Amino acid sequence: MSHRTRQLKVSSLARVEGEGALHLTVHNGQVQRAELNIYEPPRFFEAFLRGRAYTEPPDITARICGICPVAYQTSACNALEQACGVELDPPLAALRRLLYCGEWISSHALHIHLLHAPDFLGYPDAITLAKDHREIVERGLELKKAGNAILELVGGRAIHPINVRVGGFYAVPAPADFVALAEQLRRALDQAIETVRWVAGFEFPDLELDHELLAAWEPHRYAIERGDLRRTTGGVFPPAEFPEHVVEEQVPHSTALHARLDGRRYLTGPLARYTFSSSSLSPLARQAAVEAGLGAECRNPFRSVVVRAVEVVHAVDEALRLIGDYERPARAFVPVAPRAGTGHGVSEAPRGLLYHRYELGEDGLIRSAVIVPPTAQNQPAIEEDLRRVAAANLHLADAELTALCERAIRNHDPCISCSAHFLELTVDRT
Amino acid sequence: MGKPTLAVWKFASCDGCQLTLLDCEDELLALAGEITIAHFLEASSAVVPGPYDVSLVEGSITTPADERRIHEIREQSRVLVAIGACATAGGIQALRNFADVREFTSVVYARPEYIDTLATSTPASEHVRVDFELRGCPIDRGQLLETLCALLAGREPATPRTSVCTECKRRGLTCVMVADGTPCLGPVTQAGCGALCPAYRRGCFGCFGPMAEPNVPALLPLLRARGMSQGEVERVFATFNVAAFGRGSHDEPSH
Amino acid sequence: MIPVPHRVANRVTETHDAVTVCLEPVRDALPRSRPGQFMMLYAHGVGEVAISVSGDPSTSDGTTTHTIRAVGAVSRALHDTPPGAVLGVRGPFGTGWDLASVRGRDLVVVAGGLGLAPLRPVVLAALADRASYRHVVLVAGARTPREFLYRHQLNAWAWHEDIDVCRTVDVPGPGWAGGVGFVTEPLAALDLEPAGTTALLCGPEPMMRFCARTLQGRGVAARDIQVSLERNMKCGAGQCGHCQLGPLLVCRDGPVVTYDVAGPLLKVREL
Amino acid sequence: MATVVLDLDGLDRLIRVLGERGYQVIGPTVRDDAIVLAEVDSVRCLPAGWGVDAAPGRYALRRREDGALFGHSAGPQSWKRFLHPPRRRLWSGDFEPDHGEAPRYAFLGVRACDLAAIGVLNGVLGRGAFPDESFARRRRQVFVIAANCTEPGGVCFCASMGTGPGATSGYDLALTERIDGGTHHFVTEAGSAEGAEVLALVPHHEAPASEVRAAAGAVEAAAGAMGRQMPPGDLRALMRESRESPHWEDVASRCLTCANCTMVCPTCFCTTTEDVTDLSGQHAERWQHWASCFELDFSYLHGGSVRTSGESRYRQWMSHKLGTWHDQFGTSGCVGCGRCIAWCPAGIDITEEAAALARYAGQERS
Ligand SMILES: Cc1cc2nc3c(=O)[nH]c(=O)nc-3n(C[C@H](O)[C@H](O)[C@H](O)COP(=O)(O)OP(=O)(O)OC[C@H]3O[C@@H](n4cnc5c(N)ncnc54)[C@H](O)[C@@H]3O)c2cc1C
Ligand code: SF4
Ligand code: SF4
Ligand code: SF4
Repeated sequence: MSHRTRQLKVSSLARVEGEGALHLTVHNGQVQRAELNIYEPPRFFEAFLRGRAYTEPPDITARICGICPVAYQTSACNALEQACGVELDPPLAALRRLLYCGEWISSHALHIHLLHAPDFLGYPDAITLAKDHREIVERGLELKKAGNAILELVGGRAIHPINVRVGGFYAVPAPADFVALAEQLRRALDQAIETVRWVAGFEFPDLELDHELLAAWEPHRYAIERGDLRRTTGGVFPPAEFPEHVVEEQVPHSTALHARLDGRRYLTGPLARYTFSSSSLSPLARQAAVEAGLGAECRNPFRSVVVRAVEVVHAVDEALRLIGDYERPARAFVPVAPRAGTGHGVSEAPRGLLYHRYELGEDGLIRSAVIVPPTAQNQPAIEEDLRRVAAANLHLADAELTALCERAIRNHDPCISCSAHFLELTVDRT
Repeated sequence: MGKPTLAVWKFASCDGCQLTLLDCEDELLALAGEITIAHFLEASSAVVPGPYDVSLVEGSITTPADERRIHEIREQSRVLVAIGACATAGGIQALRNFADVREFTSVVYARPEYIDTLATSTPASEHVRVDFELRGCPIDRGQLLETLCALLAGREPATPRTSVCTECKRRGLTCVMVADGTPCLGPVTQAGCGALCPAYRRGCFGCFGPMAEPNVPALLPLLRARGMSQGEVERVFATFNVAAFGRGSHDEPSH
Repeated sequence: MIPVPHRVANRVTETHDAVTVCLEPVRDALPRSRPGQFMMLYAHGVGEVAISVSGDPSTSDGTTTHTIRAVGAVSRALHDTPPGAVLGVRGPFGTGWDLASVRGRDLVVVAGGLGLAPLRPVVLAALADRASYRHVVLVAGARTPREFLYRHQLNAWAWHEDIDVCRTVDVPGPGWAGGVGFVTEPLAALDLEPAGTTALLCGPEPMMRFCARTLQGRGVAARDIQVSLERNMKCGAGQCGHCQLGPLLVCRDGPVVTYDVAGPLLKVREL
Repeated sequence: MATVVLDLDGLDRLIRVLGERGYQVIGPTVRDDAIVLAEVDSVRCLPAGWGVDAAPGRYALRRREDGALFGHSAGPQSWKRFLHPPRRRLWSGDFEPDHGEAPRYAFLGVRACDLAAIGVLNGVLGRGAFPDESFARRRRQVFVIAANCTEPGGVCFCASMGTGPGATSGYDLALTERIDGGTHHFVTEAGSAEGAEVLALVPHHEAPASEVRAAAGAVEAAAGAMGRQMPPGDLRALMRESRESPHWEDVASRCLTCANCTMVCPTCFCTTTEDVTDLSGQHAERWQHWASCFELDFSYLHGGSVRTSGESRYRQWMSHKLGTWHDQFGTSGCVGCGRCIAWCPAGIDITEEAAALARYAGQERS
């Protein structure tokens, strides 16, 4: 038999946030390398945060990612408030959670309808999908708009909100401002439930992953804007212990650092959250999950689209609850005086755990900053998924294998700008 | 004649400006009806080869490969619109222009030798001819739609180069500088956001970059009189549009 | 004030970037304009700009004629509008040339480039009522011979004994028989009776200032010099404020004003 | 009708009567640390007990010792925003004018300076060969309740502009607020037939001569208590003579060219237009919004702007207000409300700049 060498280059994996490439080497029917090659040019946020004031990270780190700026703002605030020894007034904390719900709804609706669903239905994008199923895409866009409406009202704008500050907000809405929004969210709740039903009907390739899971967790509610850290192999630890467990390392094929949990690959994101907190979902969300055939936990990454849809139901429901309970806080922010020290902050970005650490000087200037975004944490796990998906499907033709690999990546809604850009897939078969 | 084609390109950025296009929830499908979205990787895996009628360029040029790519994009584009502070001013990552990149790299990456990056972060206009610039970090959705509609109609997009204060006052907001003593960059910042920050009783921090002929030196004493330290004054100008505001904030030695 | 729809009835190419269009009302006609007045022309979805009336003032069929040079988005769109298509028109606005005061006197018309557009109606009016004037002189300048508006008409006038035509260009081409240089040169050489002369000027501001200075140097009184001014205009109706030049609202008090008024204002930098 | 007295209930009733007659009543209310104009439906909306400390570049609410409703000077907004809105559609589609139902406003608490400003605005937009229909209609339908000033603010100078502190004409009703020995009431006069008609529907009693005298006296005293004044002399001539004054450069070094002064000015009328189309390009509209001579593009001609320097833009503003307005519209463009002084972030004071110009001009003459 003659040796056949096939070089497959699929430039550009679309419908992910950012740019990177995938390198797959298959030798004698064995997957040798499966690398998610992230080459997004580095933007050096941690470097230039040094010397900035403790008040600045919410605005500055938001610019790391246009899709999950609230996650950055919130993790930054959590870390800085901890460093300065400040607790939010409960109504302000509730408002922060509401804002974050907006980001979950918007980001998840975007990923489900515009980025991920076309994979399951065989379309290149949502616009082509809309030619056949306009009402579905419109529903997705409306859902996304409802999330943005929360971001715009509470945060000022959907991308890089301007109303977030360490200690709270610059201005807080009046209860009357929420009337139209609540109306919109009630419609969104129905749309979110329909979305769960819709995605539950997709066909899911078999894949059970065995990654360790890590997510923020709170005892009695679905952790979103804060929490301790919970892992599969037992135990809960506070954000301040994150550096003891998670170590980042550099790999040659990526401008993103790879994180390992006690030396092992692990996964953060919807599957991890759901696995730990499914019992804390709102009744409506739980019911939707059951109807969609989800158990107490979910370990098939292709089904993450269902988990996201369930999380949208929860976020809309939660937003409505928070609005229902809303009373205008007595003050828009808790005054925060700087002090020397270190603070750690986590929150659950739509695509996974986002950790910030700041070391402040007495003058309130930042001495050092560390940011560990979800995609950097997930990169080893994504590569493992790729390896397994490729190994199990080597019989497929190049085009199909490529498409499947791309889907395996999109399962994790990677946010490459957070860590790094655009995927170019190269399969070397020797 | 076929439908005009639109391409969206990304350089060093947060993706927020191109996301603004997807945030046009009410217009997205109508837009797709009027133009062919020929290249928009964030949204579609279908790619139509160039040339393109309109290219939206997001992000700043930070690597030798970027430098080559922006020229290729220019050659393929009839109209090139730079969108956002990164593409129009180098963005926040242009802070490196005033620092030592090797040192920056070593702070973020343990093994800097893997990283291939230019010493500077520069706007598209430093490399190629740019037909329009949309300011903002991020850009404003209304301005993006106006620009697309204007380009389709052959009109000059209405993106005024005047101060944020004009929008602030048209909205009927009360000036935060005068009434609250809050430092505000509105008087030197280009309009376009709709005076967002003053609407939340926050001083403008200049994310739309300098307006036409700003009188920055005249603002500095006013900021200090409202409680900003010299360091704060310098930092507020040295953020999202650091390269555009330049070092104009240094009217006196800081020590 | 709402634009009134007009159809492009006729479109004549004047130069590489200028056309003359004749617009006929789709329904209602606008009031008749006087030489020197202007209209606001609107191109669908693109915008609206001030354009002088350049047609024959004796036409009474409700049409209005304009000469447009494509310099920006709106003027380009107007320039490119094909016959049959509809434009919006508001007007007429502003003061016209004061021809009544020229009766029995010498009339000197000086046009630079596109400045000939608002002056053509004056020449046509003077020729139609030739007996009312003594000498009638037209001095027209352009960058190159090919950039003269109304070339055939200029040629015809040049042969006409009722009017002296003097053409000058900055850059002559092969076979150019006219003058070379600034319009002030023929103006300086003109056989003038200063006290009995009225001059009408239109062209770039520096040109008008130099011409006025030349004429004044020769004894023509400032109030016997009329100029047509140009300022940014949004409404044409004296309400947008853009066209101010000191005390003048150019759209209302101008565009045609006498030089005793305009001269001192044009001297002030950035007024 | 003779001068009458309304008490707080009477004023409340007045607001309701106007509402019943189809007016949208606009009056002062407190929002965002300032007294702004908004719809009011009862006296409870009015800023009882709020006063204002205003100085160049500074404005702060202050608690008063009494419960006065009109004891504050001009706020950041003027009535201009209702008669000549900041943004308005001129027409759409096939040149369909955007008439709609013009709102019928009742303005409550219009100061004499602002009343004068409405008159000045009317001189620009309401008269002339091509009146602005939208403005003219709004203006015609407005019901004006003037509030005479008894307590000018720190940046007021209406007395030196001859526009206040008392309203003399152009109103339907005029109030003078009086708080005297535990009573809080309004000495009220009708200035039009409709004013009298409305007044008749509101509980009131005839004003004793002493009250009328006291009210007039308070207004008169206010004239002597202005925060500042324009320099005496012919301002129009001063502006003409000062076109080349070296002083403009000095102002320009402080002026941000931010345009706040023009936006808050109750008479600055300038606008610019915007043409818009939808994505299909089929539907077109034309909008108008406030513009300012401080904007670089304001004087744009093909190839560049006429007024690029800060000097020339500040000069245009001030010369127009105090000088060329007379040439164009037969009055001064400045009514002395002081808004441009308070709301200039740089605290540039038109009265001081006028005084400085006068000093320069004086030096030149001598
Ligand atoms: C009274 C008057 C008569 C005119 N007559 C003619 C004529 O007969 N033929 C002709 O071709 N042109 C004439 N112009 C000039 C014409 O109005 C401008 O060339 C045109 O406004 C340029 O607009 P634009 O959008 O094509 O160009 P841009 O340069 O893109 O202009 C943008 C905007 O600036 C303003 N603007 C720019 N240049 C001028 C200008 N020169 N005058 C006024 N506003 C300007 C307009 O508001 C325009 O919308 C006249 C101008 C005035 C004031
Ligand atoms: S708040 Fe800021 S933007 Fe608004 S008027 Fe004041 S200085 Fe200008
Ligand atoms: S001062 Fe300026 S903005 Fe105000 S009316 Fe005059 S020109 Fe217009
Ligand atoms: S005078 Fe003051 S308010 Fe007016 S433009 Fe200058 S700085 Fe702005």
